[in-house]
Amino acid sequence: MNIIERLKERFEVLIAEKKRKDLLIIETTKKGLIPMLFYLKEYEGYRTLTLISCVDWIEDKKFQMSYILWNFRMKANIIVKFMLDRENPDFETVYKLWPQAEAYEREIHEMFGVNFEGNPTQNEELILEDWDNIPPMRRDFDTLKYSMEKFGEREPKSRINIRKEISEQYDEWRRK
Amino acid sequence: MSTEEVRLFIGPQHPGVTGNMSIEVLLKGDTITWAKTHIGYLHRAFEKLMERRIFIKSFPLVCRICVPESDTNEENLARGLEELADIEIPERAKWIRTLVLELSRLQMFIMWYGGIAGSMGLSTPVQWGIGDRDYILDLFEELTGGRVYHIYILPGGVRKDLPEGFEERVLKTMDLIERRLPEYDELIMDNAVEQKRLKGLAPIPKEWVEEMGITGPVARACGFPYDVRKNSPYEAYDKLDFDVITEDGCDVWSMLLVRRREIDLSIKLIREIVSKMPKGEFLTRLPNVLYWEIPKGETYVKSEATRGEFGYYIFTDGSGKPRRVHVKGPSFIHGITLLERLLVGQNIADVAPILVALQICPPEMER
Amino acid sequence: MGVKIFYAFIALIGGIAYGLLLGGISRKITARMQNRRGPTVFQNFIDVWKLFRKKTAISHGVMFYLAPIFRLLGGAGTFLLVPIVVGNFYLSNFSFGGDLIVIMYFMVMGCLGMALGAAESGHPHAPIGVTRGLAQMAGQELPFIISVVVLMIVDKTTSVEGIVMAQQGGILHWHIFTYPFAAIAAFISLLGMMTSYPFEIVMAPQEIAIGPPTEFSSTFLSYMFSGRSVFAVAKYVLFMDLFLGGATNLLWAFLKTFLIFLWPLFITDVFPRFKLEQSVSFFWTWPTLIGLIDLLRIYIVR
Amino acid sequence: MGLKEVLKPLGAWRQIARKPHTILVPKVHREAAERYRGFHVNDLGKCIGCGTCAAVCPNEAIDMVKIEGIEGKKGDSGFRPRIDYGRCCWCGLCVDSCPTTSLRMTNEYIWIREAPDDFVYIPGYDIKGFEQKEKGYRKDKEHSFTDYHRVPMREKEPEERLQTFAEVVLGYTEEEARKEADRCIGCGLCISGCPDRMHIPDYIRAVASGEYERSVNIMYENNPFAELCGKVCTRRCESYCSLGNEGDPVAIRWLKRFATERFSDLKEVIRARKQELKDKSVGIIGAGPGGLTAAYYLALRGYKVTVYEAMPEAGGMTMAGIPKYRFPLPSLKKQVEFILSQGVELKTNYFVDPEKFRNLMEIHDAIYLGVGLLKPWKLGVPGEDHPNVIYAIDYLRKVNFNESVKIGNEVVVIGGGDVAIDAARVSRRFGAKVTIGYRRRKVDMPADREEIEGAEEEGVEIWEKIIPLRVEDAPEGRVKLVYGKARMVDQGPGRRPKPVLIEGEEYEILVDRIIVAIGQQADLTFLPQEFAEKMEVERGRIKVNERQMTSISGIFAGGDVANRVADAISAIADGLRAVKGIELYFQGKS
Amino acid sequence: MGKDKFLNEKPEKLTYSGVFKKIDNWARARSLWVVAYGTGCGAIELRPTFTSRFDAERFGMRMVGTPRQADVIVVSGYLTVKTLKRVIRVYEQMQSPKYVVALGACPINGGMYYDSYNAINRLDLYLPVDIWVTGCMPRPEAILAGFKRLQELIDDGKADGWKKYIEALDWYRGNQRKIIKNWRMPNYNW
Repeated sequence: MNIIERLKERFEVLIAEKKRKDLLIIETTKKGLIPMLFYLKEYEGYRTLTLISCVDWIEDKKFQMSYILWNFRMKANIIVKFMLDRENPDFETVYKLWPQAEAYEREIHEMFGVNFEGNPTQNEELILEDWDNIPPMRRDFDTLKYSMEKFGEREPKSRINIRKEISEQYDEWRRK
Repeated sequence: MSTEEVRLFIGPQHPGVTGNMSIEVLLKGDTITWAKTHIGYLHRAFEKLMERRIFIKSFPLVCRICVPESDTNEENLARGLEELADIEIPERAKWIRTLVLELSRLQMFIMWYGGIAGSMGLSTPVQWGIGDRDYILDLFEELTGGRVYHIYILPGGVRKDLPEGFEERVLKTMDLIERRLPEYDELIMDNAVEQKRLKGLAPIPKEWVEEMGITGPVARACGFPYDVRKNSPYEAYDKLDFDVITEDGCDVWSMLLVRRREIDLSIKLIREIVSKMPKGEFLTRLPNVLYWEIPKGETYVKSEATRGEFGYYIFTDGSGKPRRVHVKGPSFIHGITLLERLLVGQNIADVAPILVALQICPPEMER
Repeated sequence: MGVKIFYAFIALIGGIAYGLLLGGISRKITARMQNRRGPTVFQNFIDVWKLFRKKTAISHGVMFYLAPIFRLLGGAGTFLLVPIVVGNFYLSNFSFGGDLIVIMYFMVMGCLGMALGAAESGHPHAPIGVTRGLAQMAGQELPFIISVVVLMIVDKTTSVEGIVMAQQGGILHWHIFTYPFAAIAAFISLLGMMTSYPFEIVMAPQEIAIGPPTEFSSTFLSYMFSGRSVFAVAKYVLFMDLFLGGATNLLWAFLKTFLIFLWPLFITDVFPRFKLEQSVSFFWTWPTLIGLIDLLRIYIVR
Repeated sequence: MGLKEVLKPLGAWRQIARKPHTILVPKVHREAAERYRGFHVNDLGKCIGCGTCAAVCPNEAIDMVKIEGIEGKKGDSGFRPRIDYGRCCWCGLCVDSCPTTSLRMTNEYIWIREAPDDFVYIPGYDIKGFEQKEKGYRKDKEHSFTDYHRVPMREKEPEERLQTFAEVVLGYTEEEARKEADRCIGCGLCISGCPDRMHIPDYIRAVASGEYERSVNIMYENNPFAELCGKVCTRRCESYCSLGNEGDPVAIRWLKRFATERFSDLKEVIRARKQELKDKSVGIIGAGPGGLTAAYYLALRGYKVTVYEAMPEAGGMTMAGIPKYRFPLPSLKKQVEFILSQGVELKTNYFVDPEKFRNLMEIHDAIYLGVGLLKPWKLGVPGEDHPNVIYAIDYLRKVNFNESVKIGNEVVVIGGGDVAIDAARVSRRFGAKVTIGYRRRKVDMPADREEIEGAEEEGVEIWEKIIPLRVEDAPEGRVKLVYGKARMVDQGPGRRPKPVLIEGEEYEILVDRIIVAIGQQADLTFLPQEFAEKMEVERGRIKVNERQMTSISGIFAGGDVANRVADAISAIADGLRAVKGIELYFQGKS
Repeated sequence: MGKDKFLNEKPEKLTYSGVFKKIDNWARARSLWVVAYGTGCGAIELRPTFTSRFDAERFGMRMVGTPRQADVIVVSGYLTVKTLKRVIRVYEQMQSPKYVVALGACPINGGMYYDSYNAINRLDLYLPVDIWVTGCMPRPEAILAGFKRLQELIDDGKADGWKKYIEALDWYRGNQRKIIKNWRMPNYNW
């Protein structure tokens, strides 16, 4: 019985994909995540948390939370992910399982605005200082506009699409 | 002096920190009772910028993520995109990439080797180390056209072939460095003061390694044979003959030993790569890079940087731009989770050696 | 006496210049050791001039202003009390009987003044540096005092000139050969006094920025710089007088002080620094024990 | 900590005897490596202002600007890159993507200023002193972002071709087409070569990404004969392709052909919005590509359109003049039918004479003349009225309408245009031995290069510098062409050399037919007297303004009858232009 | 802890004149102390510049650990908002005359981070820069050439960015405060 079957037996597994020899991607639900992580850590040997990541699928109004674990003995990674509601991005911390989750969650809180209940330091500034806008890694934050407004540029670039300019130059007679 | 606690900021403008970062400590006498890492001084929002750029434009960006060791980033992103776009790269490209990666590791280790002495005020090896590293940068300049930022590894292979006679010059530089190494050893390894200060300094509890996700030489100094090059071989590493280096001391001295042996290993590997370098094509033709689109997918690729496991978590959504690239620098864990815990109980004088030993590179923590 | 003051002043200027020059030479030698060319040997003069002509726009109170003066005074005082060329009217400075005690007092005074001023500067690194400095001084003074006591006992004098006189009559009469253990203790202690590695724990750039003088700048820094230089020369001269038989003319003085100058340099470029407690415990064990050998010997011989 | 560890570090003092390895910069200038990515230089003459560098620059460091002394022309936008060294990151992507290899990098690296505004730089224009430096990062053409190699078009073997009138070109497969389309860097310079200003980069990009429907829709925005153009267009665009400067241009024509051929029923594909009906009507004389284009777009704009055609089939020259091995009939039918389905009324076999023309002027608010050139130019040599001297235009029409023509076994074609080649290749398909006689050299021939090559593959012989002198009758129903040789006289730069007869030399050739294909002229006899007087005619063509209106208001003209280029795409362009002219004319009138 | 004397009053305009002007400039040019603050990528090329291969100490330059004693601050590349705040503080703690050298493309016009929400685009809005060295990163040779140029300027008495800073302080402050939202610094700190 391989790990996918074992996981399917115990938890709700929406998608299970074997990406590489040493990389497995599992999608589960919000409710099933922490038990699954606990199970993977304690019983399957995925003892190391390598990364917590968040992706903004703004079209679906979802945040994808991914937890990458590493099994030292099997030499394999597993990505456990689930979709989080973008409007109410509340979740729980896994700080109790892995200490480094604290910093990762702090960063995600700052960059995406995901709220991790139980994380002691998530409201402290990690990277940004005196941030005055929506969390910057969200897709609807326009960094170019923000930069131009806040920092300006030496000689405003036309930002015209040169391709368009060229074709329109030749296109002139049609516009007449 | 009084027994009340003094709050002290080490950095960002401080000669002892390894880059632009800051450590806030509480001192009781000379002993640290609490520490907190402050980062964000170098945050340039790479991940956000990559989301706005087509794939090829990300390559000049990513090599700036870790300033002294840019190739790991390029290689990781290139490999990730190749995996997602299903591109097979030529054999020679793999070997050239491996050569570049090893050279890059070697130059970083040499700089580090001088730096660990420099962190305790011994400036002579610093001067030597950075000076000798420059000879490797000369090789890079010849190969890639850039000293520090190479933008050499692109999806599909590498950008240019090895110049004529490059292999000989690599070997010559290796000889030069090998000749110099005993002189470093005299000054660093065989130094009474150095040994007195580093042996037994800041021991890492072994159970932290797996728990916290400590990687690279730090993990190997704790006896964990964790090396991405061996565990999940990439490029041409599976065809090279080497063993994972481990030490069992868990302290800064063991980390020094691991890295010292890594230098020897790198030199050996570079010699091996040069001798086994296959002939042939070095770049497969990509689709038109201006309009290159990659189907939807996600992957996690990693490689062994000098500091530990460097990972790229890449999402594509079928458009010409990545949906999200999350860069996992080893320093993130080392510099925040591990450092904050490790500094407690240490002497203020040992902050600099510990920082250097963990090899914390601020730009990869905040990207 | 007026003439003497005048000549002492000349000697002081000369001492500062010699100190700066030695500093330049040490930078050059260090550079060569590090495979590079290094600055000109006169670089320190340029630095001091530049600093002197810079203005300070910041103050942390009176003690802050006084600290560099203390430092300079400590250096100058020590320098003016050690006879450079014994018996020479112009170059014996203000040495007098029993001056050895005063000299040691002066040597401490400079540091204490510095400590007070630095503590006033308000920078958190400064008091840490000061604490370290004071602890370090306590460490390095012990072996030095032991060896000085040895010399005082055997020569039955508390004047530097007396000690020099006692060493006349050939190279083997120098105390470095007659009382080698005391000399070793004193010379190790010199490393501490010269804040050379591995005992350079006061400034410690990688640890506490630059320690006590963190807030000092411009003119004050130039005073400190000159003070340090002349202090260094004073110590070289003192060690020459105590252990190398003093000098009978200027040429000898230059030669011997230069040799002594090479000693800390020889060590400083190849060792990293100790931690404070390592440094102090080192001073209190090895050099102290070595110094005690000679003291014991004297005691037994008597 | 033993004594050994105390003493060993002191061994480092050995270094003091070693010579320092310091490089004495700036006293010694240290040259950067051969490949160093230093400051840019640009060969302004070679640069075509395609803007690829600006498009690939990750930092918006490159702006395209107009600079003094460089005018835009066909195939050159007149823009040149201006680089902001406050933005540049010296990645060299611009160099690697420059299609002309004009932009490169030197190994110069020192640029120091006191003012922050002094870092904007137009390479090649602002002279900095390092322009001549040879070393530096250059593009390696085979290993760069630009693919200079065209996907070869598969064709039938010459022997096989001669058997039938089936299409010679086999067309791209989907994979080939996408690969070829992906080569396009999208600069848009090709648009400058297209008389119709088609949105070439857009539809090629659509092909590359597999959106063929979108691609065809883009084409139909200004060309309802996309498939026709995909097969027989003179493709001036390809000669301005920026990739063509250093390699093969993108096969724009074949890609168009590929996209349009995928759809058998255009009605389901083209989603053009029809505007509401208006109470104006337009009469179009001549159902050639130009006339039908005008008809199509006028119909889309809600006008009532009637097309009058003298021949039994619509299509004009594309129907009558282009041989079917290049342009099969079903393809034409498909396109014409689609146009007609938009509400265009077509009257075939309707030969307009002065009487009818007056009538048309009555019933229509505007008239568009797309009558083409029907009257062939004559050789102007004695004896050319011989029955065995035929005109290519008539010959091809007869072939296309399946009328019987006899050409015998040996044929000489006089002329060097596409019509001449067509006539020659058609004759080869009838089994004749064909020779083409042209008065200039082969390189001067106005015909399409690929057509000439195709003809030669099929065994057509091409004689250069032939000037016919007279035609003589020969026995057994044959005919003799007497000709002289020409020498080329240089006419100065930028002009074609002129052939001059070498006196005193005469050669002759005995053939069954002489096919004359030296061009056609307009036949305006259908115009009534009062109109013909007012109509300004210039060198055989009707003079029109930029909106295709003739000197008589309300009468528009286009196509071969009005322009000098005389190819399908120009006719289409004229038709499109006339639509706008007509619309404006109506607006002005009402 | 001592009280900072000038904390809340505007610094007076400092003038340096007198008979020693020439010697002063000569000495200043040959004794440039650089504050050891690697603000960006450029720090990686500053190391070779100041160590054995290129050895800037030949020209009397050296790294010092504290801004109080430094003459030059090298802004080595991009500046994030967070770092800019520190750099301004460091700059103001330096004693006049002081100079700013900007390395790389980023301080000139944003460089590759022109669209980043956290990196400034134009350094000249916030600090008076004397010398701009472009490159990404500038090689040690270029950095040395930049310092050499700075020395020439100082020799001629033309490097007076610090004077401009005092004269146009309000303008600079305005720009600085515009992007540093929470101004938790002393107003005047030199």
